[in-house]
Amino acid sequence: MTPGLKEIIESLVFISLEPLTLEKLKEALADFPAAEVEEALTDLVRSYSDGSRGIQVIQTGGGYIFSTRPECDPWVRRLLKIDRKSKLSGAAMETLSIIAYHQPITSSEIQALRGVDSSYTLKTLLEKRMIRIVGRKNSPGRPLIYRTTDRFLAHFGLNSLEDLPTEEEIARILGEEKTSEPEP
Amino acid sequence: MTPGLKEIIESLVFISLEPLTLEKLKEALADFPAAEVEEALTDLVRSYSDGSRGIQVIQTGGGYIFSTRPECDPWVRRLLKIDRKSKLSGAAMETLSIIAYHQPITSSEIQALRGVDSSYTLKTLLEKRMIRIVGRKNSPGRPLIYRTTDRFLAHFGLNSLEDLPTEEEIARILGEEKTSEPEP
Amino acid sequence: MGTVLLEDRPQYEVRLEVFEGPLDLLLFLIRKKKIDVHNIPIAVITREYLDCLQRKERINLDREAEFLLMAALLIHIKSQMLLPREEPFPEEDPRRFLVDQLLEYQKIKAACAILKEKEEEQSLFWTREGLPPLAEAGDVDLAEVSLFDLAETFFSLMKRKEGENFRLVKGKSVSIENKMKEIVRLLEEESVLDFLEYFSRQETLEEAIVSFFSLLELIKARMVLAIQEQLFHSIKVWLRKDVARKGK
Repeated sequence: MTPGLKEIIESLVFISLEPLTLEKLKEALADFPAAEVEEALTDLVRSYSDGSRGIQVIQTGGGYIFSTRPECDPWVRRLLKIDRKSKLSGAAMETLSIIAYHQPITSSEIQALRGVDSSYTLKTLLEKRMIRIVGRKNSPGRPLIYRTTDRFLAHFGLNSLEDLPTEEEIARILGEEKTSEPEP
Repeated sequence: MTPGLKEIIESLVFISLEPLTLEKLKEALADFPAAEVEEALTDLVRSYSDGSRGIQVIQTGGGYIFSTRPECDPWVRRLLKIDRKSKLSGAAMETLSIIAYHQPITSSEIQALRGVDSSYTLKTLLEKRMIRIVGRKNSPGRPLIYRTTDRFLAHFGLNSLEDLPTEEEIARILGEEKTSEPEP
Repeated sequence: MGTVLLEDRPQYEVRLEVFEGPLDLLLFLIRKKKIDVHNIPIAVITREYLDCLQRKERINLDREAEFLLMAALLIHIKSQMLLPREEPFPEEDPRRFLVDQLLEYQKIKAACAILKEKEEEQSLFWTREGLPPLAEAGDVDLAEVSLFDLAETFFSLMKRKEGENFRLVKGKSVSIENKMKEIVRLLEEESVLDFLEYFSRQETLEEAIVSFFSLLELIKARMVLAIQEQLFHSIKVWLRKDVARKGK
């Protein structure tokens, strides 16, 4: 079934990563009369505005985008939180990788390797039970020392820390250790 | 106006960039009975499937996600200024199929099945997040082992590994090939 | 239609590049000759296969070494088959391994054909790669991670550290002990050391990491005093007075 103009516009507003301007819309729909495009767009916005839907088309930043209905916010927020819990941020990855390869390690050693303060990330990793505190170091300030947990091993499918990929393996996979460079 | 369960689910599927699993959905909607959540979800999928819309909810990669309707593809591509969605190479397809059917599998097992060194292809597939390293094999050299990801499933519109082509489908293809002339 | 033409012309050209590997080429020849995979006339298929290789002016060893390997295997099987035997194939058919490999590869190729169609269908479905602004945009930083990511993160972090002047040099290993001695010696000579500067002066990544841990060891052993004045700023290292005295 050929889609109507309103449905095509719906798909375009949906796929657009920034507010879709009327201009851009008309450009993509050059095979339709401009007046019809405008009419179908108005139609689309109206069909979403009766409040019977979980999403809506709104006009913002000079264009049109889909957004969730504000009334759904509590659940949207909860889902995003769950999502965030199950994933690691880039910072968490960096910190976790340092702990994995250098344990036991203190917070300031991690900081020195990353070049940034990592206390927030450490807290997150502790909450996710990927790392644990195993004691204090016998050095000035007696800083806490961290290790990865069994949960960390399970998460990455490892039996022991010795199973971590070595630098050579990663280099080989990434193709950085070229043994014979083909001549151009 | 308080949104209904179906509308809430609509908003949750909408903000998910990766297929939203039923599990996660239920977790976010823990205040509703699980059976009702499932029912409302089915309802939502159905309400988008009558072809009267430019977007739809599809089940793929182990969860639910919004996508544009296939019929809108020409205009979507024009808006995004993309000639063609990038496809996997023949080598990538072979390697990926081998991993899909034989996982968990090591790099040398893949090589034995393909008859060609596949390290470059593995790298590409890792970068595309179609496969991942899941640990090491308990065999001499303790080689790394690979598995396919949910992203792989979604790329082919599969919902789970059980949706992979079956023995029967494969036999049918082979039967057809036997009766027709080969093509390199 | 083009395939019919192929059959009519014995001297058609087979371009190695169109095949994914030797198994792919073998399967093509087997189908062309309408041969039963379970009972391959090895002499015939070996000749066909070698013809294909010989027609090529130059074998690119980087990409096509596996084709030669298969040629060697075929010739080996052929010679095995020719050996005089008391009974036909008393133990095992020398073709057995190759046949199994071909059968499995054939299945994979068929699965690929089906998956290719699915990929084609799926390419018409567009999902979003990011959320438009507004709404409850989450952390863009978030990513699902694998073991590979973890390891890659670590090693690229190490490489990024203090610029690109690190080279991966093999065969030179440095011990923490030696590094510690070197640092102490430098401190005796210059009294203060800018550690980040020293760190980035290290020739190899390994050395840099070792020097870092050597410093930690020295601090732990209370032999040196290290102070980082501000976050991101350099670390200044001094020899502790008692140690310095002992050294003299």
